[in-house]
Amino acid sequence: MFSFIQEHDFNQAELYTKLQQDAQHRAPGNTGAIVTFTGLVRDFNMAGDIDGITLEHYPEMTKKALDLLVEKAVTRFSLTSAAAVHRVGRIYNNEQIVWVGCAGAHRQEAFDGACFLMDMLKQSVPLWKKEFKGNTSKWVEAKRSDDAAALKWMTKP
Amino acid sequence: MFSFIQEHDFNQAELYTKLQQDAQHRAPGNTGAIVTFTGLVRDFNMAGDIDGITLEHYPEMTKKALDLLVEKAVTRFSLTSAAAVHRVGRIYNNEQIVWVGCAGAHRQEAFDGACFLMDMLKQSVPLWKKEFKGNTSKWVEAKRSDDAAALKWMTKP
Amino acid sequence: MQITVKTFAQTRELSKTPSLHLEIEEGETVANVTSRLKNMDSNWALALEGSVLTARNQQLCDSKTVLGANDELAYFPPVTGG
Amino acid sequence: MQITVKTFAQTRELSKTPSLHLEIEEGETVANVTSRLKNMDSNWALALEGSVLTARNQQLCDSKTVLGANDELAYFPPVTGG
Repeated sequence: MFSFIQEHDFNQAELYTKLQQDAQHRAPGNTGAIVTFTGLVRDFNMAGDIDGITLEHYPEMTKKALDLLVEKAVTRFSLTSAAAVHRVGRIYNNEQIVWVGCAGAHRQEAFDGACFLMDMLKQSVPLWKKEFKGNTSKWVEAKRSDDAAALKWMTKP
Repeated sequence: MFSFIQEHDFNQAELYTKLQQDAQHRAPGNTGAIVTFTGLVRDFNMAGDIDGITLEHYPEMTKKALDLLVEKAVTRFSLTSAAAVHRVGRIYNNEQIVWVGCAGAHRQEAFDGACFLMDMLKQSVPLWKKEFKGNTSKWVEAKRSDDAAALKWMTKP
Repeated sequence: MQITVKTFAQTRELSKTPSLHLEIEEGETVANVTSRLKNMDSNWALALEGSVLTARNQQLCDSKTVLGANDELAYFPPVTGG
Repeated sequence: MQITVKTFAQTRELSKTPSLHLEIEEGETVANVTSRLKNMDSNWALALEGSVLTARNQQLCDSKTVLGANDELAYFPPVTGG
């Protein structure tokens, strides 16, 4: 289990290896499934054509909130390990923003864990996106579909 | 879009990069989400403690079936790319068996595509697992839960 | 006309016949061929009992599928990859 | 006793106050502090209108939460990470 909040880019392959090693350490021979999610900046977002995004956060809270989420995912889905990494600061088109990974005994748990982490992250981790193009920028509005996605996990048994 | 059936191990990082490049080539700047799934052999399977598995397949059909699945996933979930790799032959505990990856504009499509590929693969690609321990071996029975998982995609609109 | 029959996994082990060539009549279905094979010997009878899938020319098919010259018909148990 | 108020994103820009120290009474809730801030000036009134989330000591909280000495109370819009 690990989480990072960082300005610099991350390496998907390194994070995957780190997750797999952690799962093997925590529950030797019991990982049958690993699911990863990587989020990237698209050229064309809510406001149309953009150059990239700036991510503001609440430094004292972000890391705590992310650690708590990772812990919750491991407990709720009986995972062998889970992890989340989120970038902050200025991020250009096609760059990576976020990575989550879940390792578990079976595929459904690993898939559910990774979906859960992404849905809840969009609800409870203090990060805010501003899209920029040239010298103008605009805050991204929270989506109702993200509320619905998170609510799904709160009402599920 | 690509698929491989192979005896030798695969490298998750290389496949991830290949998928991302293919997505970028097919739909420049439109990939916002990449989901990957890796399946591994667990120490303890259906028959209890094992040394590994042997995967038999129907060589003339396996590649066709896998290609067809990848195409279906891309069409059904409007993905920017998808891929699947499956090993055959003898595979020892903790080794990798299968990898699928889906790239799409949004996270839900990428998650659904990867789930779909795994669920349908377990239903329509001619691969059979035999677990071995020492000199004894035993065919793995198809699971009802896998039938249910695949059925879900057939009845969904 | 002639078809090729192939078997895999448990079906192959039980039938003791990984592959064979079979003469069929115009318009014969998978179901016809299956019942002929079942009547061949007790190995085939056992191999084709219960849930066995079929593929015609490497595509999953059902028992009503009509076979043609040089078709490849495969019998195998429910798949367990992934 | 004293608390620290922090703001982020649109809430920070609208309030024009990234951070301030505030004297509060024993037993005051988040709701009390929110209405005091809203009455301070039009920037705060605008900043705290609509859906604004609150966190006490870096944990999401609701308006009924009671504040204590040296607490950090943060106001911010719905989050948009991921």
